[in-house]
Amino acid sequence: MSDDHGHGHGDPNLAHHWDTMDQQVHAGKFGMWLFLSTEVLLFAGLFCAYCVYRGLHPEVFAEASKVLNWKLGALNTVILLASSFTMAMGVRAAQLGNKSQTSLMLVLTLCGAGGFMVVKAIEYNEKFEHGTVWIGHKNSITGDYNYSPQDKFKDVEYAYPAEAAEAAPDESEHGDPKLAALLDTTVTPIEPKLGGGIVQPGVAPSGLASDDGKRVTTAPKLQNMHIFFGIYFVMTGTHGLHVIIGAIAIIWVLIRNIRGDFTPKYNLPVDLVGLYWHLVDLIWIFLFPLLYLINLDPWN
Amino acid sequence: MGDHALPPGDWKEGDHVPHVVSWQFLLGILVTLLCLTALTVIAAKVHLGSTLNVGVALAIATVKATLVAAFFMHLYWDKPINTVILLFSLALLSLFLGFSLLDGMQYQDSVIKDYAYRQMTEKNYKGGWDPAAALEAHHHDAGHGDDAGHGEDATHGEDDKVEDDGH
Amino acid sequence: MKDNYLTHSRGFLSWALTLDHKRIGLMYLVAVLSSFLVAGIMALMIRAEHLAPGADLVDADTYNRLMTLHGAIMVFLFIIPSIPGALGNFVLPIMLGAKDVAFPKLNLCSFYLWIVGALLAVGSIAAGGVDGGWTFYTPYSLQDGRIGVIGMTMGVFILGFSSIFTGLNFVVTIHRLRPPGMTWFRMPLFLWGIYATAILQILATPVIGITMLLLIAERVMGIGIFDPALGGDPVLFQHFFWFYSHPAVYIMILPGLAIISELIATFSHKHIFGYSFIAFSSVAIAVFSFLVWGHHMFTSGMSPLAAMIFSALTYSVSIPTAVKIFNWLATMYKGSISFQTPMLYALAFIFLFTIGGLTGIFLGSLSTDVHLHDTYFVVAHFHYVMMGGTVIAMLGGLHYWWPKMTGRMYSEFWGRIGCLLVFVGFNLTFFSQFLLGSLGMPRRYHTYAAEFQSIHVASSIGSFTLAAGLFITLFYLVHSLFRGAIAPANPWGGATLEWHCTSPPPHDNFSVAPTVGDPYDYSDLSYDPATGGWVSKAGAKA
Amino acid sequence: MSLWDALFGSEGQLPPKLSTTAAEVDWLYDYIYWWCVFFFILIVAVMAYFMWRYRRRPGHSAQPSPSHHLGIELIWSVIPTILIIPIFYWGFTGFVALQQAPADCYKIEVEAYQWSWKFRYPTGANLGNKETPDAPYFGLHVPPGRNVQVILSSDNVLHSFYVPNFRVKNDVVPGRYTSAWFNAPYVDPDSPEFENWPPEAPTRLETKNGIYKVNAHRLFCTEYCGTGHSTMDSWVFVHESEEKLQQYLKEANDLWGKETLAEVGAELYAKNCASCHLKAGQGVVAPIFGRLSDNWGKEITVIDGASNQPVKVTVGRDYVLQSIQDPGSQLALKDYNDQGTPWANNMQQGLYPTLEAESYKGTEKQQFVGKNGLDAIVAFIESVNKQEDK
Repeated sequence: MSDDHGHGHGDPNLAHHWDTMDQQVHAGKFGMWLFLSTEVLLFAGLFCAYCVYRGLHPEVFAEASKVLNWKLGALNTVILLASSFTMAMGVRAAQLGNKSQTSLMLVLTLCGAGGFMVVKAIEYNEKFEHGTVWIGHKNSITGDYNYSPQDKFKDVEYAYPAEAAEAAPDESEHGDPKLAALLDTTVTPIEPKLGGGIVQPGVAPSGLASDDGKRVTTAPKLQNMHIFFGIYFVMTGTHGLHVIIGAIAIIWVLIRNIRGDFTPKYNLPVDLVGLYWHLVDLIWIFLFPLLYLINLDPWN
Repeated sequence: MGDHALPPGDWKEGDHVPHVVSWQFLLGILVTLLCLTALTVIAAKVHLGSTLNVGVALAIATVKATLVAAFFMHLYWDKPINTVILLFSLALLSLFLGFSLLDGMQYQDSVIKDYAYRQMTEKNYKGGWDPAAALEAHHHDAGHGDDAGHGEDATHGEDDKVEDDGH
Repeated sequence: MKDNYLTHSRGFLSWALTLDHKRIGLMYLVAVLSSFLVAGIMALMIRAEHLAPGADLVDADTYNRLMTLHGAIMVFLFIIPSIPGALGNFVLPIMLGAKDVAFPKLNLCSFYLWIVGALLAVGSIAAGGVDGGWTFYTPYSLQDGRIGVIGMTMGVFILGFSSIFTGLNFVVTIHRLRPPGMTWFRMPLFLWGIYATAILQILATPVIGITMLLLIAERVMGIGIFDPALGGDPVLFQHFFWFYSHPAVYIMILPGLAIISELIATFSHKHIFGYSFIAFSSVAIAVFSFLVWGHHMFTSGMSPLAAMIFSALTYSVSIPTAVKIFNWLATMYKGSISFQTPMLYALAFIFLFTIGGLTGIFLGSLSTDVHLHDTYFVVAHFHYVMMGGTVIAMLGGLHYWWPKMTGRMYSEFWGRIGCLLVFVGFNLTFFSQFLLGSLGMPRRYHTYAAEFQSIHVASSIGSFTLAAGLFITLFYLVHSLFRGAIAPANPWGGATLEWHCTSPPPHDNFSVAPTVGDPYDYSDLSYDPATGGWVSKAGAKA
Repeated sequence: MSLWDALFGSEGQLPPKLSTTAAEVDWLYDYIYWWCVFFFILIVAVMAYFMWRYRRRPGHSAQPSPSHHLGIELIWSVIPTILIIPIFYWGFTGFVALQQAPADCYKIEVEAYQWSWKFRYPTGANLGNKETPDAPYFGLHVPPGRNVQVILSSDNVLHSFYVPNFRVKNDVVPGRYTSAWFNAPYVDPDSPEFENWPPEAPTRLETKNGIYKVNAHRLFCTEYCGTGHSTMDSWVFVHESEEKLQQYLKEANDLWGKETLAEVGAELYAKNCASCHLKAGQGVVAPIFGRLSDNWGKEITVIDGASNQPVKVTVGRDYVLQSIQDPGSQLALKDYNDQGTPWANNMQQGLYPTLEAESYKGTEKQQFVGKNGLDAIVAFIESVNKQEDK
């Protein structure tokens, strides 16, 4: 059924069980899309966890997301979008048989991947320094938490009011304005929402306000703040892992391209790696607003 | 929408003829995506209420994702089956999300609010002081020692302090 | 012997690095049957322990590990890859008229991922064992001292990708490698079943992957998503787990249903009844299976609203399943039924699977499920479906395609004896467990109350009978490899394409492009006593 | 019970039905059972007939028959669908009946541990699941013919509360309260229900002060919880009368001369709390607790420490326990407005968190009082007003 298509089997890139290159390419793309759908469903679990906990603790997400630096997030979005563009250009160049342009575009895409990971590393480092990380698991030997409430959460003091008084003086030393704002003991304006039969709407309850109408308290007492960071690290971590896998795949097609494997008739691997890379971008497009843009400060 | 000129080479029946998109078009998509990124930041800066903010952010993200999928990923020119696969996986995602969310929100009134807090902060919460045992020490009444099923004498040393505090 | 796929090339590497779907299928077969043997021995130890109420043979921790490993190995290492990985890999491209699956390298990769996953999962025994059941419910699986859980969940994650790659390969193969003439509605029903299974493998399995990753993250890092002590929600874990693991039940049973459709038609020598209803019922089961996962959680603290929705949706699965059984019976009507071993397994399947399916109604109904959930009733129910369904179908399929795979005929006499022992032993083992469960015996119990002993003993005796039947099967199959009669190309009178090529098939499957016709048209075939096989009348005349 | 009985539905297949809801469950079980028997016999009989009638034999070959028939296909798709609908409906209504406890329940708190149960009664009695030399009082004791609700909570992992004779089961989820309810009669041990009763089930409990006639029902844990999972069982004792139950609990609840948990709580309060927390009045340095007693069981508005929003809470055990252990989590608005007291003055100057140094959590007091002591104090706060009413 096949060998009469002589031109098909003349091509070393055409596997023996395919009749034509067209068939092989479409099958490859079809398979890749099926694989991408598994990736979508892999992230579905993470999005589900995100939605459930945001639904349960909206205030935690609103407060905790302020610790994230949206500017770095936006920078990473721009980097990934640009690298997606260079990847699309790379695929175009491969289709046209322009080997050197393909290499250039793939290298540019790799730079995007590297840049993304560098920015991500800066962000992670910041979180670790301030202890704004997941809660940590109880150590089975000592009974302590790996990231114990006393040590790692002292800067933010969401879940543990008892330590608030001790933690509060430290925050200025860390110099993170977001943290300072979160811990601020003087400037948070009262939200005129206190209702019920006891306090008139729009009027600050006498005990909650000092004379200048500012909230006087130590810290917002948010339990479960660590869940946001747990989800943040798992989501961005899994995504970061995909960036690394994508970068490795790009290196692989880059080597093959330099070796001269690709022609206008056969450039399927570039196309498939491109699809994978665009999916990485696609997921970040959703992660960025969901994690970084929950509760930005309004225009001043 | 893209140039449709055949790439160089002699093309025969059965070869895969790729769809080549012009670089101007791809650049245009990139610029649109960057504009939408700026827009989503601006939208987040305007407080519309959390539900509406999330809605706007997700709507913009969906538009961006559609642009990437349709043009960078060539779905627009591909066989429709690939789009079907993507949509099918998205449908399952929403099914999974919808049911889990529906159920998770339903039973929240039965959650013990300080359970995690207690577990994380109070190592001595369990097997702690027992009223019966302490009262036993307090009254020095040895005649009722048979209800020690839940007694733990680990805190007996503290009982003197109870008295000290009291007096 | 003529050149065939077994003799095409020689040497260890020609097997270890083969891209031939038939060889990969055979390697899969050996691998999954080995894990069946391991997990089966564990099951026998469990049954031996239950001969008496107290702790006699093993202590509680050992029992719990045996019970967990039995479940996990059977589910993840044996049943899920069994029919698609072993029989599907071997048969699917030939049935379709293709030379191979779409991505042969991915196929081999899938097999080696299975090996890695299996090593990790079984290696968890060395790391202190795993208990808690194959469901890994939090927060128990997060408690101190269960390092084995990490290895096991990592293994499950990798096995998931093995399963995804197999499914992906099959979907692309069926879409893109159908030869001219092989339209969708000329595909044998086995392919429809495998196709529906493959879709489930692709779309459901990633969720178990992320669930296992989150479980590992929770266990190692403590991220607070599933652990209530850190503010997480253990019921959410159950949603995650069952979103995959309910479709996984259909990943296990759909290929079994698919094999039975082939067996019933071939051995009745009559066109399958209601082809399109059987084909679409496979797809319908696949779609509905995504909507019903909550019925594993009726008593787990899920909200009554969700329980109601899931109970209603659960019944939707029963309809296409019933349709299949009725169609098989209608196929037998006015047929000419021969009772060779594969057909005996197919008939046993109808008997057992009917029981398994009907008892599911008790569990899908909310108020009766409250009493029966997490008792031996559930154990009996899913063994009737998984073992009485999938494993019996797999044995049927194995006997059916054994001549094609090995080129040898097994002993028909011992085949029937084995089938009978398996059937009797199985019913004794698991029907008594229905009674145990409805009387209130909870599952996963190391010791039990004395009043349950007589039924437990009956169940254990049944399991030893079942094991005897399976060992007999193992012995005569292995024996046939060396002493079996040479198999004809078409020993049963099947009309699908795999019977058009020689036994065993040549390396390239088809030297001449096969003519694709109706896969259930037996009118052209007649029995040829000279070769012991069936030949085409048209071909004989020519 | 014989195997023969087991062929005829729930009578032989299910344990005795000894709660008010069990009969409905059994009825549905039988309904499903007989439909299943019908379809099973139908399928197997048709299969067996075809096997014999159309067996391959000389002179017989497959006869032509249609390979599909839309009408038949639709019929056997639609008929099972119709049969399924009432099963779903009755299952659902029965489930709702099992889930929704009536209003007037006798409430018992059941806590699950690895691997034991603890039963806490309204009288303050606190019993384990097994009889030991140290704990002669054990088990879940319930009054006959009265709605009983068990409030389930878990210490650390999942468990499940299962009483086969009542057809009741619910998982015990850590971090949440779940519940189950039942209404069990006291049955004379000579009646036929006792024919197959397990021999080790006691029919009478002998204590040093009396003999109690009971029905003993097995209680199991049905959610895997570790090494001791299969030994995590107990008995549900249905007493012959509510008076005898109270007598038994009073015996079990013998708190070294105290009658009730509230009295124990009063003692603890006097020793640990009274120097700062008064019931009412001016001049106090810490919140008064009289309002809690006044408003017990009612809804009040508090400021949620997490969101700084007013929320409604019900004054009860949970709220008081939480407020003692985490004073900042829910702040009663009225406390702010107690003009003139040193406490309120501090509050208005934003100094209240500093008082945490003086508060309960993490202090020595926590070491003495512990969880059970807290319960006693809560019982005391609850009881203050009731005593005065009398």
